[in-house]
Amino acid sequence: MSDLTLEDLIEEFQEVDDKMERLEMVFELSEEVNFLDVEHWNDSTRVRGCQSEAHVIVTIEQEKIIFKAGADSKLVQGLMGILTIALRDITPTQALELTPEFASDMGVLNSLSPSRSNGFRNMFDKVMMEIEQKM
Amino acid sequence: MSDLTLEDLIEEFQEVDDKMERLEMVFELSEEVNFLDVEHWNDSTRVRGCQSEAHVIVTIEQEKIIFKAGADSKLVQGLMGILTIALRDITPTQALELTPEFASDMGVLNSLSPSRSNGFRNMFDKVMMEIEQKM
Amino acid sequence: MREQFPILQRKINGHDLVYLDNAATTQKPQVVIDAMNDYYTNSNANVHRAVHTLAGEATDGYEACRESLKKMYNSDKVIITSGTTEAINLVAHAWGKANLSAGDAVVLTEMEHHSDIVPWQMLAKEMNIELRYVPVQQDLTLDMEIFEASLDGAKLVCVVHISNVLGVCNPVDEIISLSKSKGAKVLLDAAQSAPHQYIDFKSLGADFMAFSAHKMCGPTGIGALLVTNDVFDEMQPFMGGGDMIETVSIHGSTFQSNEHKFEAGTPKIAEAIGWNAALKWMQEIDFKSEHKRLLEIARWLSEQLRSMGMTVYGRHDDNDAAVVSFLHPTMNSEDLAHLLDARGFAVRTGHHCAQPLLERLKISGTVRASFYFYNTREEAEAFVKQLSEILERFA
Amino acid sequence: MREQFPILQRKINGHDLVYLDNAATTQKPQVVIDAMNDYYTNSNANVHRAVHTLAGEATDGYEACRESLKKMYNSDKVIITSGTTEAINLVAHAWGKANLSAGDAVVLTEMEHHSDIVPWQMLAKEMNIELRYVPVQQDLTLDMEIFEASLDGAKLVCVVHISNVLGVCNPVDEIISLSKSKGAKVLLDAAQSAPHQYIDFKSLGADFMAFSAHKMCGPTGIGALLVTNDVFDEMQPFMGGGDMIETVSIHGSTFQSNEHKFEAGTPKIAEAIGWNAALKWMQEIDFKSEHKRLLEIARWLSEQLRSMGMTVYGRHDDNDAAVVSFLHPTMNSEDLAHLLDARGFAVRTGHHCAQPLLERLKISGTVRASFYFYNTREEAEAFVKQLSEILERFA
Ligand SMILES: Cc1ncc(COP(=O)(O)O)c(C=O)c1O
Ligand SMILES: Cc1ncc(COP(=O)(O)O)c(C=O)c1O
Repeated sequence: MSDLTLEDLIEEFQEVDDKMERLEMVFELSEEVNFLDVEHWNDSTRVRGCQSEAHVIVTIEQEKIIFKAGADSKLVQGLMGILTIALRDITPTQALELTPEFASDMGVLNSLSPSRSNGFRNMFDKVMMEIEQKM
Repeated sequence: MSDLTLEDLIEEFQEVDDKMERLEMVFELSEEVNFLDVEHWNDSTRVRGCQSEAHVIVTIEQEKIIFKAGADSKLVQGLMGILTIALRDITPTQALELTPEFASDMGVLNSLSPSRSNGFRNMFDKVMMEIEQKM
Repeated sequence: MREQFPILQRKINGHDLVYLDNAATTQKPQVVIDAMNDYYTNSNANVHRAVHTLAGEATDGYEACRESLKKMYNSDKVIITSGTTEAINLVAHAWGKANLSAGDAVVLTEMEHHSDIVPWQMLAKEMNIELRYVPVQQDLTLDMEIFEASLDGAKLVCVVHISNVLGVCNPVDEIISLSKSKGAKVLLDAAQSAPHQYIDFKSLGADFMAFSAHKMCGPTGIGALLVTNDVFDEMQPFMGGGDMIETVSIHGSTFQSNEHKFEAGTPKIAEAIGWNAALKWMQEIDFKSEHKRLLEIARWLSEQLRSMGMTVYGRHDDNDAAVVSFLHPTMNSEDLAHLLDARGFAVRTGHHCAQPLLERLKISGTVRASFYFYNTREEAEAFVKQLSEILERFA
Repeated sequence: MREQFPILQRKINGHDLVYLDNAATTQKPQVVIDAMNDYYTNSNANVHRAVHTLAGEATDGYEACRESLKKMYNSDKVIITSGTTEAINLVAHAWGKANLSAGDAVVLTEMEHHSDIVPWQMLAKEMNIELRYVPVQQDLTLDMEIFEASLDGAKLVCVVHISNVLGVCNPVDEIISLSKSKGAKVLLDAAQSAPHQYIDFKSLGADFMAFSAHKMCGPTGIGALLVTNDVFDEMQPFMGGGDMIETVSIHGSTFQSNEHKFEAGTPKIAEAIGWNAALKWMQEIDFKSEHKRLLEIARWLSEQLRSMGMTVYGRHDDNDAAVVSFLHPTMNSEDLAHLLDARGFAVRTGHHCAQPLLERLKISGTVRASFYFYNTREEAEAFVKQLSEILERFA
């Protein structure tokens, strides 16, 4: 786990023009994820409307968001890594102020197919809903 | 009733470029028709697939074709006039050698809408069929 | 405006085209033609569930049309169909079959287009449903007393917003509120109104609204059905195939939950992109002032025609469309249309797919001149002049 | 050839487009784009029953497409639909409802596209019909023994000519003659075969054949159903509306007797004109030698992929199509497709609308590269090279 911040990420992404390199960065960000083991994947963890299997669990402990996620696609897991970084070191209240636009701003969503970027939005929405419920 | 022949007609038509004038010629040819009174119009005289009401009766007397026809459109009646001229002074056997192409050659069909020129073909087919039956 | 429509440069039999057949279909501005061109030249691919760039662009382009329609008409759901006709058949199959039962009544009007009659006749036969036709009165309006009476026990009311034969705009606010008060759903045939006015579907209160792109500067082969969320949930799948499913196995299938559920197979991609360009183009139009301008032309033309001895079937009230249906006392309509065409004037003749209305009017057809944004007063004047010449020469 | 397809000049992420998603949809040659352009620029009008010049041109253009299809495929009747999917749904509704009854069996195969499964599942549910699925064997062919056994009491056999996932060409001659001998009608899903071979519908002996224009260089939004005269007469109307009727009154309607009976509403005019241009264009193609060329590419590619450790789902027999479905042992297919897209390669991933087949193969999807006339051996080589680079860097 790195100590990358969202700002670092946005800056890094914006510096890269080549799509393949951007995808490579997303691949690498899959390392940031607090991995949710396959045995914990079930209907309630599933992100709907995602083409691949994508699963998330959110819990809140002492004002900190614990985000675990897993997917059968490394790219999707990279997106989970980006969300992991976005949620790192902020409070649930601060988290609820996030919008998925930061990922568009990074230019990461337009490196992906519409269904993948929709998938990201669905994951984002699910995570936010769970944060709200568990606050 | 004029003594126009089909050849005269074809020649006359080919000399005229203006569509309105051609239509006028067709209008005038409605005079050539041996008119079938409306009271004789019925299902068996009806030309199918014609947008307007068009009716024909064919009889054969002493190797001569008696063609009577009527329509609620003067243009259609003009087409009937053309057919009247085409059938004038020929034997039933000679008639059966006709194809509706003479009307295309005259350039009269392409002055008409596809449904009207289809109508002409349907009328032609019906008349030929009746000649064949009554020979 | 006219220079944006390349077809208006066309010569017909050596004469300028005067296109007055807009109720049948409208012409397309260059931007619409270009949008489809651009799609086929640069972005053509199949949509949905695909990863590559072209497929992404095609998907975005297709879905952007839906988004535009949603915004423009303020609709929860927008199902893309091949046109008004398919949209109405979709209601009959997807909603009608699941929500009507033997003995239920569906209310139609005598003013309907065949596309809003035949699907109901077929459903009525299959399901043993009663059809009630609201008569058209001498003044060319619906008999609202009979309409109200016919609502008793009715489950669905199908009504044309603007008649394609008469241009008459029906009192849809009243029709919808009366229907709702009796618990009947309302399907609005907006094929002739959507091209001429902004319609706020949600405020209007109808449950379904159908219209076609080709009558509003868009391409052929595409149209839409607007549906409220509530009624959408009552609809069962109509056609089966790719794109409308969630999962398929040999034991059965599950379906998409959004509009895709009703869009089986490869959709109308280029068409959606063309239509979206048309919708954008239309947003530059001042509908209100255009409506006024065209209606004035229609009124002037009707007056001229009457003074020439024609019978005009229309009233041209403030909300009516610029459609002028007429008959000459003796001259055959199609003969007249042929002669007009010889001088470049495009009008339509025949029953205009509204035989029950014509039967009520005791005629078998009319000559119809219908106007759109690119038509001018000068064209109407030329039309009258040509008509007089023809009548002098031929009538 | 390639210069006739303007999209092949397109750069994707700075790289040349290598379009290998042809089984999903093909690209369009300039002549097809131009034909539609020309229509909208010069001849746009609504078809049928109209007198003016534009309407005549539009009608001729629309009907010319039907005539071309009739000639090219030697078919009695050609119904224009919005695509393969609508064509199959049309058979289910127009023929199935009128000619099947509870307890009758319809035979499908596990190789079918969802468009040839879901309509039958829906009909089966509504009419209480039995569906029998012919299994696909390990060697990717249909189990013909089970097929033959399943014909007992079957009224209809629905079979895909060429699988869109495997490229496998089914033994349709045998399937049709066996079916006929048991009195079952046959519907052929030719979505993947019509683009690649001349099919003589009458000699083949099937009763219905469905395919889409967009998979054979034509526009989106249009397809066809071929029908024999005999079976045509057994079909009842499906969608109701304008153009498909003979007369309409409030007491009932009568229908057209030709194909128009099944083409309700304003038809796909520009699309038909575009498709007709595509059909003409295709007549210049030497299908046989092109088939051989593409199949050789597919065989070469399969071999390369296998040697790279991929599993290839396909056998590429002499009649099979140049479709290469494969899976990497560990790398996610969509990740792979994203990476390929970064270098301009367009392939499709996912279930390809054939989940029952994939279930049989015990996989949830494949990466699919599918080839068409404008694809070259060089593109296949570049594809293999790029794939190796990606695997080295990412796998
Ligand atoms: C074998 C097969 N059948 C049917 C279809 C459906 O065609 P369409 O989506 O054009 O209706 C396809 C195309 O995806 C196909 O490949
Ligand atoms: C009032 C009305 N309803 C329905 C239709 C049918 O529209 P389409 O032919 O585009 O399906 C039309 C067009 O002719 C119409 O004018």
